[in-house]
Amino acid sequence: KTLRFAESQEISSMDPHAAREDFTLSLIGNVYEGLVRWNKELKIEPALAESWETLSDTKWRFHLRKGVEFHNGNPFTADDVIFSFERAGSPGSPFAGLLEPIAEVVKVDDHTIDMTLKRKYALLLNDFAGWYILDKEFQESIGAQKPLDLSTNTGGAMITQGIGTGPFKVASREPDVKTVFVANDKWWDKREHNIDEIVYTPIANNATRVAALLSGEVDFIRNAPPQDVARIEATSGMQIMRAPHLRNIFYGMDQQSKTLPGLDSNPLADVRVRKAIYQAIDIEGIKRSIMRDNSRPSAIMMAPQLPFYDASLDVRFPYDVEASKALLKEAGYADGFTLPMDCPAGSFINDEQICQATVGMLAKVGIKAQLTMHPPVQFDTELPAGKYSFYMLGWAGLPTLDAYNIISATFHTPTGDLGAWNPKGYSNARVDELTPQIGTEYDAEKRQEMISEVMKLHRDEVGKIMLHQQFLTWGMSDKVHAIVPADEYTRFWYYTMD
Amino acid sequence: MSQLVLRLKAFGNSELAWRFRNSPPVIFAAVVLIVLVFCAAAANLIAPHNPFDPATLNIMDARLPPAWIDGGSSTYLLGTDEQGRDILSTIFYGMRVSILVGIAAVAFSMTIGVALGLIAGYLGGWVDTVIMRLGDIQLSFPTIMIAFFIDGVAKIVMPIGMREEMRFYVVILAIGVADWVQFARTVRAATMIERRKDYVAAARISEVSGVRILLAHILPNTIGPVLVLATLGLGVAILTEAILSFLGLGMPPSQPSLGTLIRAGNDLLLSGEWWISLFPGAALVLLVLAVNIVGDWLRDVLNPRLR
Amino acid sequence: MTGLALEPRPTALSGAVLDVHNLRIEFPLRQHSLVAVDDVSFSIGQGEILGVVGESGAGKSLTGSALIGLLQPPGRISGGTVHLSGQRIDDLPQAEQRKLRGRHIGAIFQDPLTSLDPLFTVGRQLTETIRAHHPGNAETARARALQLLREVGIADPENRFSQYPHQFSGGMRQRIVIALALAGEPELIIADEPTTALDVSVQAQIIGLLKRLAATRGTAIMLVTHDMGVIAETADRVAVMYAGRVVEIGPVDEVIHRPRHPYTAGLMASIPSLNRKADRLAQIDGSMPRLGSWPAGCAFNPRCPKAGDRCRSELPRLADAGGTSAACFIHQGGTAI
Amino acid sequence: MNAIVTELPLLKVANLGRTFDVSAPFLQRLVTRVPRRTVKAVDDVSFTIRPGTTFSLVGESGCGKSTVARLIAGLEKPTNGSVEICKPGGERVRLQMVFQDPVGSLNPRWRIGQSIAEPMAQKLGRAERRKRIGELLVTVGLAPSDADKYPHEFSGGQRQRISIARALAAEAELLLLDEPTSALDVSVQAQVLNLLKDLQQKLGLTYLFISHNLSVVRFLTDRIGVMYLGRLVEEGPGEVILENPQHPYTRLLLETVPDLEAPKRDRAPLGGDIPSPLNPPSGCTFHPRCPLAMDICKKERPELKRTAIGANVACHAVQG
Amino acid sequence: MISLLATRLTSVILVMLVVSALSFSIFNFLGDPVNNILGVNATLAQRDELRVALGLDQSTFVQFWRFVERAVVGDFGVSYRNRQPVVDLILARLPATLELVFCATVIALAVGIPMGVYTALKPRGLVSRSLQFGSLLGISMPQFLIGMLLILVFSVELRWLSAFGRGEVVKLGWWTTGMLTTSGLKALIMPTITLAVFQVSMIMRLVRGEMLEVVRTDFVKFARARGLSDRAVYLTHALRNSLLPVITITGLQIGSLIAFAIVVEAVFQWPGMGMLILQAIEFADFPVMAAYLAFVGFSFVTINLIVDLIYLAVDPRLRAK
Ligand SMILES: Nc1ncnc2c1ncn2[C@@H]1O[C@H](COP(=O)(O)OP(=O)(O)OP(=O)(O)O)[C@@H](O)[C@H]1O
Ligand SMILES: Nc1ncnc2c1ncn2[C@@H]1O[C@H](COP(=O)(O)OP(=O)(O)OP(=O)(O)O)[C@@H](O)[C@H]1O
Ligand SMILES: [Mg+2]
Ligand SMILES: [Mg+2]
Repeated sequence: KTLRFAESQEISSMDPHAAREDFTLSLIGNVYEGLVRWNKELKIEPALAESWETLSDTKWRFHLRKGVEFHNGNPFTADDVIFSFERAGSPGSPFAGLLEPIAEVVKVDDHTIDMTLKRKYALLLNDFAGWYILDKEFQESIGAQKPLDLSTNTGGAMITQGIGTGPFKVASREPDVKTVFVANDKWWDKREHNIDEIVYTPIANNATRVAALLSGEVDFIRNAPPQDVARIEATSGMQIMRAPHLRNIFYGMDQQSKTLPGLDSNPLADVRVRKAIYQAIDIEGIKRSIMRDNSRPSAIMMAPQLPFYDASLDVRFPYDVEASKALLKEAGYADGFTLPMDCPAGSFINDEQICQATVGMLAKVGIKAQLTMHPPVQFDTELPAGKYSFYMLGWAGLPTLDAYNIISATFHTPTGDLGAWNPKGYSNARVDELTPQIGTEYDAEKRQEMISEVMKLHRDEVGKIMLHQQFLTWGMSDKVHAIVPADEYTRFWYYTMD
Repeated sequence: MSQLVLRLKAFGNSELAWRFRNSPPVIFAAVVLIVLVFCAAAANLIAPHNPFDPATLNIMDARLPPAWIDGGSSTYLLGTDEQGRDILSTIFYGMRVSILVGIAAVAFSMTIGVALGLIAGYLGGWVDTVIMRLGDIQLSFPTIMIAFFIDGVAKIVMPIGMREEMRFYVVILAIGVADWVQFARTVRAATMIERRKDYVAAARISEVSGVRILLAHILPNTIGPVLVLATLGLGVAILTEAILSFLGLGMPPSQPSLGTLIRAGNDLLLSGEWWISLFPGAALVLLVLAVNIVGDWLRDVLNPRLR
Repeated sequence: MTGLALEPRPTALSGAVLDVHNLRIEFPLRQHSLVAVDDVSFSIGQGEILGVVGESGAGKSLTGSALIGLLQPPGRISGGTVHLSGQRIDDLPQAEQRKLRGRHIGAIFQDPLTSLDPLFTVGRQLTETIRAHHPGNAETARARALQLLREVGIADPENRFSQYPHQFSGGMRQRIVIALALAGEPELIIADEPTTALDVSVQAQIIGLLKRLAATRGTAIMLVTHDMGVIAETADRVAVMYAGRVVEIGPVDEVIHRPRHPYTAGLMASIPSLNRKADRLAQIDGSMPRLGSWPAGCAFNPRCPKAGDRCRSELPRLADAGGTSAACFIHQGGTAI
Repeated sequence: MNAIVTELPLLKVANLGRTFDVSAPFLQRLVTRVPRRTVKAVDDVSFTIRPGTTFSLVGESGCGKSTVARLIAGLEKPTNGSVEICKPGGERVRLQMVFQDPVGSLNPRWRIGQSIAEPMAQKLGRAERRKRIGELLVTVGLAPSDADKYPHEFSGGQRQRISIARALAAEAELLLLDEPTSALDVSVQAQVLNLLKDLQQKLGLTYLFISHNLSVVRFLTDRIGVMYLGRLVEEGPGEVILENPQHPYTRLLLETVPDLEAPKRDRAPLGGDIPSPLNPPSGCTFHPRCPLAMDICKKERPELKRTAIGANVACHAVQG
Repeated sequence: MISLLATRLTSVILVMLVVSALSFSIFNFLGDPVNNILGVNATLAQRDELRVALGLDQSTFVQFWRFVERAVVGDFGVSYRNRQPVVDLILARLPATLELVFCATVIALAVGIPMGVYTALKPRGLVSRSLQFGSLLGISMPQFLIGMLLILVFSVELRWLSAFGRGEVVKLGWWTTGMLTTSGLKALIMPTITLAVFQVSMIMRLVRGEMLEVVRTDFVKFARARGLSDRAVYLTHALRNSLLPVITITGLQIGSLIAFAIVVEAVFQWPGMGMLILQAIEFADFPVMAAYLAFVGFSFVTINLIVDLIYLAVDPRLRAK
C-alpha cells in the first residue's frame, strides 16, 4: 500500500544530527530510532535500548536490543551508540546542547553501555527519544562522520540517503520535490502497519495542498487549515482527524523595560494592565470565528497531554470588557495607550487573523495596538533579541515533552540559555529558584508540586496572556487510519490503510 | 473663466472627444473607472462601515454570507470576512489603498524616470551611459526581488513601531523603483529627438538656460507618451501590489489593499466562503481592466504614428 | 496630343495608356465627407511623360495613389472613371486591382530611403517582384533582375544583387526602386516626387533615366513633382493642380511660358531665375486653403488678383483656353470681372 | 574693391574647422581596438560678411553648410579657427537663426506669441511685450491676433515668417538663414524671399544665407561661397560666380540645375556619388569626380586663390 | 561578433558584481539564518559558534569579498536550508523553470503573433475586438488568481490535472525533463497556461501595435505597389519588420519570467528557480540568494546577448561595420 503524504515543509536533511527541527525529526523518525521512543500515548518506551537502570544519580546503564539490523544489514551494537553520541555531540552539531549533560559513554560489552552524567538530570530519556542512532560503518564509508559542516563545501553525502534501523527505509529523495520511503521488512519490532511505501511531497501553498487532497492526488495532509476542515469532512471519501496539539499560543510582553516605545512608562510592567488585556480578549470569539472550533482556550502554558498537567489550574480569567476597563482605570490608563504589537506571519495556525482580531478587541478598551506582521525568519531573529514589546508566540515543550522545557525557555528570567524565549519578560525569583530543581528532580510527586506552583504563579501574575491550545486537524482519505499524537509526529508504524 | 469654457468647448469639438464619443466600450470603461474611483475616494463617506476602525469590528459577525444568501444580514450587503469586516466597505477602502499605491508608485517612477531620461537624453555622453547602464542593472532585478530588498531594508531601518505605517511608502517605493526604467528610456529617446529640433537651437541662441530648455521646451514635448505609459503603468502597479501582497510583501492587514484582501481570501477559496475573495478579486480585475482599456485607447488615439 | 476632349465619353480615348475621367476622391469623416480631389481628368499616351505640379496638399499624391488602387482607407474613389489601355480599372475588385499593380502600373515614391524593405537584399526584393508577375524559376528571375539593375545603371550588379538597401547611396536606391517598378514591365509608371529627396547632381541622373524609359520602352509616365525645373526638362505635357482640381493642363512649353490660369501664371512668376537677378519676385499672397475649408466658387479666388464675383460663387470647369485647357472664367468668354 | 577694405566686416570667420567624433563607445573601442573615427564637417573655412549684405553658402547636402551656421551661432564649439562678430566699437552683435524645417523650429506646445517673446529682453513689461509681438507679426505680414495661436494652425510659409519675427524680436542684426525656404512651395517661397529682402532694406540686416538652390541664392545674395566636403572651393561676388564659375565643381553644380528657361538641354550628370566625409579623398577632395583632375590634385590640397575676375578659387587647374 | 561578445562579457561581470554586492548589503536585514539551522532549543554558545563558522559575524564587505573570491573558482557555498552545494541546487532547479518558461514562451509566440497580426490587419472585426478585450483581461488578472481558479476547476472539480509538481521526470545527465512523460506533460499544462496568459496578451498587443505602424510605412506601400500578394506583403515584409521589437521584449520577458514564475511556481509547487528563491528568502538562506541573484543578472545579460545576436541575424543594417 502506498501512502501519499503532503505537508508545507520540507525535510531539511536525511542526516538526523544535522537539523534539530520537529518536522524533519518527525519524518525521519520513521527511518532512524533512538534508544527510546514515544508510544501512541506519548509515554517513553524502549526502542534500541531494551532496558536501563540507574547505577547512581549520575550514572546510567543501558542494555541494547540484540538482533537489530541496520537497513544495510549491519548489526546494531554499542559501537554505533558511542559513534552516534560522539557525532551528535560534536561541536557545531545542533544536538550538542541536547547531549551536553552527558560526560561520557563507555562500552561495557557489545550490547551494554554506561553513561556518566555531569549532574543530576531528570529528562535524559525524554531527550534520547529525539537522538537517533546511526551505523558507524556506513557513516564512515560515505565519509559522513560529522554532521554536515555548512561553512565548507564538504560532506553532503546524507542529503539523499540515510541508513537507520527504523520501520522504513529511504528509497529515493529529490529535495523539495519528492521523498520515497519503503517498508523495512527486517524491522525488529512487530509490524502493525501495512504500508509498503510512503511518498512525501512538500506543498507549501495551503490552498494547493488542500486541493491536492481534495483531488485525490495525495492521501494525507498534516495541518489542514481550519477553514478547509469543513470542506474536507464534507467530501466523500475524506476525513479529518482532530486532536489537541501540545502547542499553546500566547502573547508575551516586555515587563522589564522602564518605558515602551512611544510611551513614557511601561504599562505592561503592571499586572493590572496585563490582566486588563487578558480580559479584553474574547477568546471564545476567536475560537469560533477564526479557529472554527479547532482550539481549546487555555489558562496555563501546559497542554493536558503533558505529564504533570494540573487541570485545577487551567481556569481562565473571564472575558469581561468592563472589568478590563476598570483595571486599566485603576492602573492609571483610563484613556488607554498605544502598544506596538508584533506577530509572525505563518508560524502558527491563523496567527495573522488572531492578531488582527486582538487589535480590534483591544481597541474596544482603548488600547491602540499597532500591529506589525513579520516573516518567521525575521520574527525568530528579532524576538529573542528583545526587540518586541508585545508579541505572539507559541510553545509546545517539544521535543522533551515536559514542563521543564517550557518553564526554562519561557518562564525563567532571561539569563544565558535560560529564558531565551522570554526576553525582557516575566521574572519571578521563586520561579527562577524552582526551575533547575524541576530539571533534576527524579521524584514524580515533588516534580508535580513544583510544576504546579510555577504554573500557578505564572498564571496569577499574568506572566503571559494565554490564548489557546491549537488543534491538529489532519486531513486524509478515509482509507487511511492514522493516529494523531499531540506532539504532531507522524509515526507511520502505527498507520494502516484499507 | 471664459477661457476655461472655451477650452472645454474646444476639447469637446476635438478629435479626441469625438473618438471618445464613438467608442462605446471605452465610454463604458471610463464610466466604470469613474464610479470605482469615486467609491474609493469617497470611501469614508459612502461605505456603510469603517473596516479600518478596529473598535467597530465584532468578531461575532465574522464570515457572514452576502445579504441575499441564507444567513446573510442586510447590514452587510456583500457579507463579512473572518474579522467581521463588511466586505463592501473593505472593497471601497481597499480600492482606495490600491489606487493610491498605484498612482503614487507610478508618479514616483515617472518622476524619477522622466528626470533621469531628460538628463540622459539631453546631456548624452557618459552621463547617459551611466544612467542607462543603471537601468540595465535595475532590470536584472525582478520587481519582486526589489520589493523583498526594500522591504527588508525598511524593516531594519525603520523604528519598530513605525514599520507598519511606513509600509505604504515602502510598497510604493518597491513598485516605483522597479518601474522607472521604461519611463527613462521613453523620455530619453524622445529627448534625443527633441533636443536636435530647431526650436531648441533657437532657444539656445536666445541664451535660454539649459534647465529652462529642459523643463519648458523639451519636457512638454516628451510627456505625451509618458502619460500613456503612466496610465498603462497604473494597471501594472495595482497588479504588482496585489502580487506582492500574495507573497506577503504588500500592504499590511491593518490597511488592506485589494491585493491584501484577495490574498486573505485566497486561503478561503476552497472553504465555501467565496465572497471573501471573489468580490475583492472581481473589483481588482474590473479596476485594472478599466484602467487598461482607457489607457490602451489613449495610446492608440494619441500615437501620432498611427494617424 | 494637344487639347483634350472634355465632354463625357462612353469609351476611353483610343491609344491613351491611361485615361482618367472626372476622378473624385473622398474621405468620409464624422458627419460629412471631405472631398480631397474632384473632377480630375487627364490622359497619358504611350511614351508620354505627364508632369503634375501644384502646391503641397493639392492632391497630387492622392491622385497617384488612387490610380494604383492604394488609397489609404478611409479614403476612396467616389466618382469618375479610370481606364488603363482601354479597360476600366477603378471599379475592379481588390484582387483584380492587385494583379494590375506592378504588372500594368508601376509606382515610384518620393523617399528612396524608406521604399525598400531594409531586411531583405535588393536581389530578393527584385526576384520576388519578378516572380509575382512572370512565371519562371529562380534562375530566370535572377537573370532578369540582373538585367534590370544594369538597365537602371547599377554598376557591378552581380555583387550588388546580394546587398541590402542600406548599403546603397540615395541615388542608387532610387534607381533600384525604379528597377522594381519596371520589374513587371508596366505600361504606366506613376512617379511621385522621385527626385525631391535627392541632390541636384543625382537628380539629373534619375531624370535622365526616366526620360530614357519613356523613349525606349514607350512607358507612359505620370511625374508628380513640386519642381517646375524638373517638369520643364522632362515632361511633354503638364497638369497644374490646385486645391484638388486640375486648373490647367497642356503642353509643357505653353504652360510654362504662356500660362493661362492666374495661378499658373503666379506660380511661374514666383520662381526665381538662375539667369536674371530680379529685384522682387512676383508673389501670390496667402496660401492654399486647407482641405475642408475651400472657399465657394473657384478655390483660387481669395488669392487671385483678377477674381470677380462670379469666381466667388461659381466653379469654373476645365475648358480649352487656346493652347492649353484652363479652369478659369477669364478664358471662358471673359466674364470674370 | 575699395569698399571692402574700408568697411569693417560684421562677421569674420577665420580658418574655421569642426570635427565630429563619430567613433564607437569607449568600451567597445577598447575591446575591438578600432581607432577613433572623426568627420571633418567643416575644414579651414574663412570668409567675412559686411554689414547690410548677404553672404550665401551653397553646396550639396552634407557639405557642412549648416555646421558653419551652427558654429557661428555658438551651437557648436569650433575645433579650429575663430568666429568674430563685432561692430566697429567692439560691441557684441546680436544674431538669430531661421531654420529649414518650419515644423521643428517652433515649439508645438507654445503659443507663437510665447515663442516670439522668448528672446526678448527680460525687462519688458507684459503690455509692452504684447505690443511688440503685435508689431513684429505685422512686420512679417501676419496679424497681431495670431499671437494666441499654436504653430499647427499656420502653414509652412507663415511659420517661417513667425521664425523671422522671433529673430527680429531679439533685435538681431545678423540673421543666419539655414535653407529657410527649401521646405516651402514656390509660391510661398516667393513671399518669404521678398520679405527677407524687404527687411534687409528696411532694417539694414546682415544675412548669412544657406541654400542648395542656386536660383534662390541669386535672387538674394551679394556674395557666394561654394562648399564641397567641408571646404570652401570658390568664393566671390554673386554675379561673378554664377556668370563665370571657375571651379569645376561650381560649374557642374550650375550645369545640373534644372532650368525653366533652358529646358531639354543636355545635362551632363555628375559622375559618381558624393564621397563619404568619414574618409574623404586625398588632396583635392573633388578629384575623383573632376573632369580636369591632374596628378597633383591627388596629392596636394589646393589653397583658395584670388583670380583675375574677382573670385577666390581653390583649384590646381585654375590659374590665379 | 567577437567585440560584441567581449563587451557583453565585461558587462556580465560588472552586472554580476554589482548585483551581488547589492544583495550582500541587504542580507543582514532579512533575518538570522542561525535560528533556522539550529532550531529554537539551541544554546547561545552554539549560535555564536555557528555564526562565526559561517562568517556571519564579519562585516558585509568581508562577506562579499569572500563570496567573490570563492565564486571566481565556481564555489558558491552550501545552502543553509537544503545543505547542498548551491551550484548543484541551482542546476537541479533550472530545468523545471526553463521548461516552464520555454513552453509559456512558445505558446505566447505561437498564439500571440497570429493574434496580433490578425487584429492589426482586421482591426474592426468582431473577432479582433473580442481578442483585444481578451488580451486586456489577460493582463488585468493577477496570476495567482488564474492559477487558483485553474486548480479549482481542473484539479478539484474535474480531477483532470495535477494541482502540484512536475509529474514524472526523466533524467538526461543533470537535466531533468518532464516533457517526455505523460504525467510530466500534463503537469505542465496549468502552470504554462497561467504563465502564458499574460505573455500571450502582451505579445499580441505588441505585434498588433507594431504591425499597425509598419503597414503604414512606405516600403509596405511600395511592396503592394509592386504587385506582391497580400501574403507576401503582410506575412513576409510587414511581419518581419514588426518582429524586431517583439524580439527585444520577448527577451526581456523571458528574463523576468524567472521572476514572475515565483508566483506560478508557488501556486503549483513547481520545483524551479522561483520556488528556490522564495524558500531561500523565507529561510534567510544567503548563499542561495547571492548565487541566485548573480545568476539572474547573468541570465539577463546572456538573454540580451542572444537578443542582440538574433537582431544581427535579422536586421542587416546592424551588421554593417
Ligand atoms: N488619410 C487622409 N486623411 C485625411 N486627409 C488626407 C489623407 N491623406 C491625404 N489627405 C489630404 O488630402 C489632401 C491632398 O493630399 P496629397 O498627399 O495628395 O497632396 P500632394 O499634392 O501630394 O502634396 P505634397 O506635395 O505635400 O505631397 C491634403 O490636404 C491632405 O491633407
Ligand atoms: N552632431 C554631429 N555629429 C556627427 N556628425 C555631424 C554632426 N553634425 C553634422 N555632422 C556631419 O557633418 C557633415 C556636414 O553636415 P551639415 O549638416 O553641416 O551639412 P549641410 O551642408 O547642412 O547638409 P544639408 O544640405 O543636408 O543640410 C555631415 O557629414 C554630417 O553627417
Ligand atoms: Mg505628395
Ligand atoms: Mg543643412
